[in-house]
Amino acid sequence: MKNNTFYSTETAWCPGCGNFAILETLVSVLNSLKKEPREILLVGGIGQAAKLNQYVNANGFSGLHGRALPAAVAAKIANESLTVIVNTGDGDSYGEGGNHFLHNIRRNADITHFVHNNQIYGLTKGQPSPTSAACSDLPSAACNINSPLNPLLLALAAGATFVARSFSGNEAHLARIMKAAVAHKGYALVDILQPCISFNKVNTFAYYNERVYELEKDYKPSNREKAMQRCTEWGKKIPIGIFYQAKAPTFHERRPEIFNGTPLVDQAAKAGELPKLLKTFL
Amino acid sequence: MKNNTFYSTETAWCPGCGNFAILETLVSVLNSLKKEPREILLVGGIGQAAKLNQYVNANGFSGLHGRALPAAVAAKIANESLTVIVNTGDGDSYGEGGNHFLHNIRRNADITHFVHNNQIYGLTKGQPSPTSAACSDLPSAACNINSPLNPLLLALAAGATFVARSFSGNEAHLARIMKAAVAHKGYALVDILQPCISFNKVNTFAYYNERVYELEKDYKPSNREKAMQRCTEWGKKIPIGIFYQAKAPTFHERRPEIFNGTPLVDQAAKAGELPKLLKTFL
Amino acid sequence: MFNVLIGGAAGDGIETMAGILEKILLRSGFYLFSMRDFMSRVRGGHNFALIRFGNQPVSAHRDTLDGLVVFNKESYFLHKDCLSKNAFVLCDKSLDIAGRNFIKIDGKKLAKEAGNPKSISTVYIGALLKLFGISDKAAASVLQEKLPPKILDANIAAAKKGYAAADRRFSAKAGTTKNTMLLTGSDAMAMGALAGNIRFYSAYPMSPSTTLLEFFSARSGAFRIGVEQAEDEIAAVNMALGASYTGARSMVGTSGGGFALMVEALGFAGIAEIPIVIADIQRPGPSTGLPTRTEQSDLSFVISASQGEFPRIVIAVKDHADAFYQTARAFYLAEKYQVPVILLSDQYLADSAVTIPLLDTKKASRYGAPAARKPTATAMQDYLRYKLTKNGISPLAAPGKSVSAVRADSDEHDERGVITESAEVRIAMTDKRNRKTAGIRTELQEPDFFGDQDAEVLLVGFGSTAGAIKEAVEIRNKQGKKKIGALCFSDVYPLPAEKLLEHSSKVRQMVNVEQNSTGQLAKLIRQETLLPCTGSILKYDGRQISPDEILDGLKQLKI
Amino acid sequence: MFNVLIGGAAGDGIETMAGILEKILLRSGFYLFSMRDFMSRVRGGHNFALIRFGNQPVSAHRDTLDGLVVFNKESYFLHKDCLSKNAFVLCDKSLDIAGRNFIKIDGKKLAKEAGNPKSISTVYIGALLKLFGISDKAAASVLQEKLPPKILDANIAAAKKGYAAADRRFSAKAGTTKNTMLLTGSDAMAMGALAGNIRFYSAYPMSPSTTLLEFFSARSGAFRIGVEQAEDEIAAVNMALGASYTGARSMVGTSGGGFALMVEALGFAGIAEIPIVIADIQRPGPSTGLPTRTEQSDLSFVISASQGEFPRIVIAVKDHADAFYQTARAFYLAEKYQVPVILLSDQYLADSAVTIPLLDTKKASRYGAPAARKPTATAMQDYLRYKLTKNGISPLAAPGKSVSAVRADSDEHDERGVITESAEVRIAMTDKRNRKTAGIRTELQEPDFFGDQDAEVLLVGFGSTAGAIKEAVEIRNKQGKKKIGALCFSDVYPLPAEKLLEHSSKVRQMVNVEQNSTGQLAKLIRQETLLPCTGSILKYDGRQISPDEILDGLKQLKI
Ligand SMILES: Cc1ncc(C[n+]2csc(CCOP(=O)(O)OP(=O)(O)O)c2C)c(N)n1
Ligand SMILES: Cc1ncc(C[n+]2csc(CCOP(=O)(O)OP(=O)(O)O)c2C)c(N)n1
Ligand code: SF4
Ligand code: SF4
Ligand SMILES: [Mg+2]
Ligand SMILES: [Mg+2]
Repeated sequence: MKNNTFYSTETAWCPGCGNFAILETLVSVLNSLKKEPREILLVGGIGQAAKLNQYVNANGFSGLHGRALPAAVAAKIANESLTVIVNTGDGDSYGEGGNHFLHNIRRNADITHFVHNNQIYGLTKGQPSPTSAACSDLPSAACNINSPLNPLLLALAAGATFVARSFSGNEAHLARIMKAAVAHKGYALVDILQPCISFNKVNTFAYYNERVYELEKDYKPSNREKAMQRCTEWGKKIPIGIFYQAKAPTFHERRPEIFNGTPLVDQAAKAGELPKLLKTFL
Repeated sequence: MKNNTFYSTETAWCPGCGNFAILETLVSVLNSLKKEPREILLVGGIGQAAKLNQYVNANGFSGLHGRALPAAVAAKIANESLTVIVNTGDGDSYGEGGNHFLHNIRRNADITHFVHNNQIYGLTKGQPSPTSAACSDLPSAACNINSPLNPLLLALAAGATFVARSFSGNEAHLARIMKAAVAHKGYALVDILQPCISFNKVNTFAYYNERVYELEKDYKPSNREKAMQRCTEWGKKIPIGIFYQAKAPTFHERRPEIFNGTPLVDQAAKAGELPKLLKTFL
Repeated sequence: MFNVLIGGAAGDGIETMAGILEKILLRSGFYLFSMRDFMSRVRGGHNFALIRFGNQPVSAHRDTLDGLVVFNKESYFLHKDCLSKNAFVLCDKSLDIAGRNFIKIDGKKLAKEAGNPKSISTVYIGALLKLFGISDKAAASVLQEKLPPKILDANIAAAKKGYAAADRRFSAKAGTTKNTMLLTGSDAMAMGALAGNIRFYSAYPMSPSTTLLEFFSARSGAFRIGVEQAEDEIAAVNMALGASYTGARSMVGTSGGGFALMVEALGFAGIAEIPIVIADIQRPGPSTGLPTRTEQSDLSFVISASQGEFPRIVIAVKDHADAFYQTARAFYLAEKYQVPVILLSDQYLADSAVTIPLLDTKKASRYGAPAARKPTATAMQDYLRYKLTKNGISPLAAPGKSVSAVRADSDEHDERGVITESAEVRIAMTDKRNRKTAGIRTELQEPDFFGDQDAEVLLVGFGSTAGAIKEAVEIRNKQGKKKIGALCFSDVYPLPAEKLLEHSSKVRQMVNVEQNSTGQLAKLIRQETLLPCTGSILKYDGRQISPDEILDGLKQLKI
Repeated sequence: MFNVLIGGAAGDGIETMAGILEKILLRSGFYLFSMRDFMSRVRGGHNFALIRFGNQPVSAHRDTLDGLVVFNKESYFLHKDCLSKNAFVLCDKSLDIAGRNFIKIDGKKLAKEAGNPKSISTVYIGALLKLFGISDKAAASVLQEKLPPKILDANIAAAKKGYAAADRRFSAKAGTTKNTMLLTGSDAMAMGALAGNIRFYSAYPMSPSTTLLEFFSARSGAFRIGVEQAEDEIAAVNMALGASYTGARSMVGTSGGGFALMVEALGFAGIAEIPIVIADIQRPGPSTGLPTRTEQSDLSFVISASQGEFPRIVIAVKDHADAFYQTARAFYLAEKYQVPVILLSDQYLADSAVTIPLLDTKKASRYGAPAARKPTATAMQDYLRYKLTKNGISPLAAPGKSVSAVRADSDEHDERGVITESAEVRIAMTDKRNRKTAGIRTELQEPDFFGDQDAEVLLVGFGSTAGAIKEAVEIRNKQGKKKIGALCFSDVYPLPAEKLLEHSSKVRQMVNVEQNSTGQLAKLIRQETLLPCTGSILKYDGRQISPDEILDGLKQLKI
């Protein structure tokens, strides 16, 4: 067991779960980064997807259900030398954590967000999530009586600078997208279609395999309107790939008076700064 | 003081505040509905805008900061004979309440949501709200260092069935839009530009007056893509009007097994239903 | 009494198997108590069901096993130390474990022969019945109730094959159960809510409370309940408050972490005086803790949750029947006093199943009278929603039903419900709200007393440990040592103190028995009565305390 | 000592006027204490500032007024009953109120003559100085500090005109203030955080805590602090935990309603053992309550908030100097014991300004040593984040800084931080966490004792009432009645009980003085020590108790 490889350990997932491919692909992507485990921080909320960071040799923060993003963004704020990656579920990201999803897009901190979107609450045994298919479309035990959310469209509307979709059943594609997302400067969202074999009897491997196709080679991810159109395609055909990518100042770049390259955690107020301040109250 | 008019009482707003026009217009719209005060329920969170329901003779529910929508939707669920209207602020609706904003759009309950969008936290004296102008665009004491949200675009992306913008400085327009919103079957969002004369020194009456124009007479609010394009226009020109309207089953219509016209609150389980159920455990 | 444990991995179908076996036992005239021990995963790991049955009513699990059914080796090694001398171990032929009392069956083969390879656990059910000397005649009808028609015949055959494959080891005597129900604590609570005339339930999924959401969802049409899975717990509770404001009796269910998110709204219910019932099905904290296990460590939290001060009621349901009646009563108390009522249960109680006499809907029906929210005035200027009354209870009208407009406000307000900053009104409103506590005190149910009236030692406990405490007291008092007694609280806040003062004055020592690490009930008793517990029996490993462990605890305290 | 009140509507500029006047008094050698009473609105309504000053250090407001400045009639009628015999009332000529001691000035005219019609309040400042017999020589430099250059000259002229327009009524004697600061409780707390080496602050705006957010925002560059306005309080606290996990000393500030939303994360900090400082600046609840006023009713709430059990520290800061040192110490304690530390303050303390000796950064600096999070092992397999140690404190490494990977987990976990469901590990981890309390107890600061060592009556209080209690005790003990003493707690949970046990055993009666309606400190004392308070002086109208009211309370208790 070398401490510079991101080996993964035994998991508590169901055999056959789509999460395994995400874990393996992530480990391979991490290995390709040429960083040490201690330079990587994996953050999760609570759920089956969120367990991922427990299975990888890297720093791991398993916080509260729905609250992965604020913790991840703040860890990045405090120590910008860490590569911060969030792995968590659709319920965690878009349900309980919906408000943080919106507002952390606005922050554009340089982190990566992999949502294992199994369109269901897995760990709590099969309730509909915000992305579960509408009952009017695909009635099932855990369909969505309310209209489902399209997380990519939402991210685009909120101003995200990197918006992609991939599929756990296509590891090569997933690896490519993951690498691009980690490389992106700013907040990067990858919604990963991930079959839950135990509870989601609708959106199965077969369901996705039949529908998923890659965005055309000449698709240009620089047009937000186009991206909004394409990411709403969901039916007989489901496109995967990078829908949108744009350059925009990151959280850190927007605050040059605080961030000067040295992580905050390694800084301190200048000696004498506090006594000077106190004197202004005399 | 007749109890079938929606008279308004003394307020605690600053003289000159944009909220006054909203209050007056709302009272006139309520009067036009030919309903009694007891048939109307006004719901708010906490903030200057949220105080509105205290100034109108109608049922009033002043709940928690950010939590007006869940309470309003549930009141409608429990008693569908009430006309439920939410008046609250941009911070309340899109900041603290962001998650409820997303998910109540999905429910499409038949309520109306008037956001008094002064692009600032008024009651807490001038912090930036999610809609405050970006510091990179318009530096000011309370600008947004993060990128601002476009609430209309967000609502469209989340699947809202009525999305409009109006301006407190144009009462005729406001009244028209308000009426249409209340008449809409399902969740209706009206984002109302409302100058805060005390804390928002950027988005003033003059600022809006210069920029605001009505959507073209021949604009058709039935195209969501078009609506998404038009609602992002924000700069020298700011369009107001109904960007999008669509028919979709409401919360109640989606659950015909429960909602049969009689308000839930007036119903009870059939006599003998519980003993029958208990017997299944023998 | 017999005690049998069925252990295996998540996904082995233990839940289904235990459910079928329990119902067969019920139909065969047995009393039973059955608990669940599940890990936080969907497949793998180690889960078990523990079923105790016999010819006497039973209300707790015991540790010593008469039989052990294992689906894998791990389960055997985890439980073998609990086997009594005559106990058997039932498992598949293929498992390479062995011993004196092993009974090995070729489950796979028999299931296949029966026509469905997946019916292995039904083979075991048959074998178990035979081993305990119980007729298998109830099996077919129970299987019919529980299984889809497609696989029914094969499973009936599988049970028969299992029955034939084993030999009788024990002769279990059935009881005289008639009109006896078999239900879980969660079922009991949900049906209590139905008896309490629930009209609205909202929740966000969270173990071990999710069964409530599922129960209400499945029955929303028949029982006229608005049921909604909310986007988060904050939405759930604010929805319930919105619905309750209109006059619909409303409830939310969650566990500690979700309750934490409801704390702000709890105070809103307090100041706006909106009735609400909140069920906190406890699990071990802090935070995510042990999400599928049991604990009683939210007591201190829920009695003082939320900023500021307002009356509230906390009821820690003691057992399945209590869960039913108390839940119905919670709706009544919430409505009568216009306060939040918090029901404390826990994973042990919620997920365990027990046989109890048919619940009495007549008895519960006095709690279920529809909300008496009448228009109290004909014009707005006369209606005082927050009228200053002697008992602190103000007239509660429903919007739309009242000629008057009805206000609810999270800010301090005057009698009309209009925001105020007046010092006088503030004091008057605080006093008014606080006055409700006096009325609530008159409704309090004193704790149950078990044991010897001349006890030297008094055990105190609350909620789901009642069954184990009762049984421990009975066993102890037969042993001819120091006599003990016990008070088991269900109403716990405000704390009913009469019996406590009475009994504590007669005993030499008070000992708290709690499923937590700091003795939260003892703290509350000190705070309210200045009476100290000088010994503690505390368990906090996520597993429920048994009568045996209480007896052990007494020994360690040299009692 | 003199006591002057300036009252008017929101928008009348009372805050600015009081700020300038206070600074002039400071520079003229006076000690002062100044409080704010603001309504929850931006314009209109009724606000006031109450300034007490003289030649002795002062730490509480008093009720009786020597001077009253009013901007409108309402303000006069609201406060006239507090006027002492010789008090004056200063107002504009145009107000149609009159009386013996009225001093009317044509503020509008004078301001206009001075060159700025908006400088009316500066005219009053000049007049006030004259009325109290204070030289106006400090005025110009203070105005220069506080006002933009554009309007400076006009305001200096306005002060002069006001000075000339009034006659001397009193002869206030200045003190010997040297190196004396004038600052609010909020300033003091924020600077304590700076002394504690804060690196990260996140918050959502909420009165009366917003001043902290504004303070840190304005100084984030100079002091190297990551400051973020979060989308809600849940985000705020989870951000702070994420930052703290990396080694950055982190704090959040809020009031009760926001604290309620942080409760779930509090437990996460507890089980993951992530240091954090949470400031709850209390205001009257329940719920929105009286949002701009003061109360101490979150004590019971914060000591038991969140499901499950874990050690925490609660410090109720007593006064401005205490706010500084305790906040610095809070960071030290949070880091040393890896626990959440909750600072309780309130609107009264946060918004009131006082003169105190220059704060001692050397003294505070021992709390500010940078986090000693060192790599404790060179390879991952050797690093045990949650090592079971005697004192419960495990080695805390920072991710990225340690060669080892560092885990934080809201689930129960083993020594490495890996999720577990083992009963043994669960017990060991709970015990380990609970053991930290013993160490925390060794660090506790006993409450201050004021008054007579042979007192018959012992007052107990916590937090911001210390100043009023101290002054009440002094006054009473001069009156030759029953002697009284007082213990004022700052460290309040765990409760330091030594002095309490010592003093309570000597007195006949214990009386709790609290700014709430149920006596939360008395409850805590009962729970922890079994000592009862047999009398209570409670105030809960959103206004802070004064020494006078405490004396009244004693009279009512026949003490
Ligand atoms: C505050 C809170 N509410 C509820 C839960 C229970 N809970 C745990 S995981 C989960 C949802 C999991 O769904 P998702 O995020 O989609 O993850 P998955 O298991 O499907 O990968 C819920 C509701 C919790 N842990 N905390
Ligand atoms: C939980 C909670 N957090 C914070 C606050 C304080 N607060 C009251 S109103 C408000 C923001 C108001 O902004 P907005 O909703 O835009 O309303 P406006 O006053 O601008 O009309 C805040 C932060 C609160 N009352 N409750
Ligand atoms: S329940 Fe579903 S998501 Fe969870 S591990 Fe099993 S297959 Fe995967
Ligand atoms: S602060 Fe702004 S929003 Fe509030 S009342 Fe005044 S002008 Fe209106
Ligand atoms: Mg999921
Ligand atoms: Mg606003």
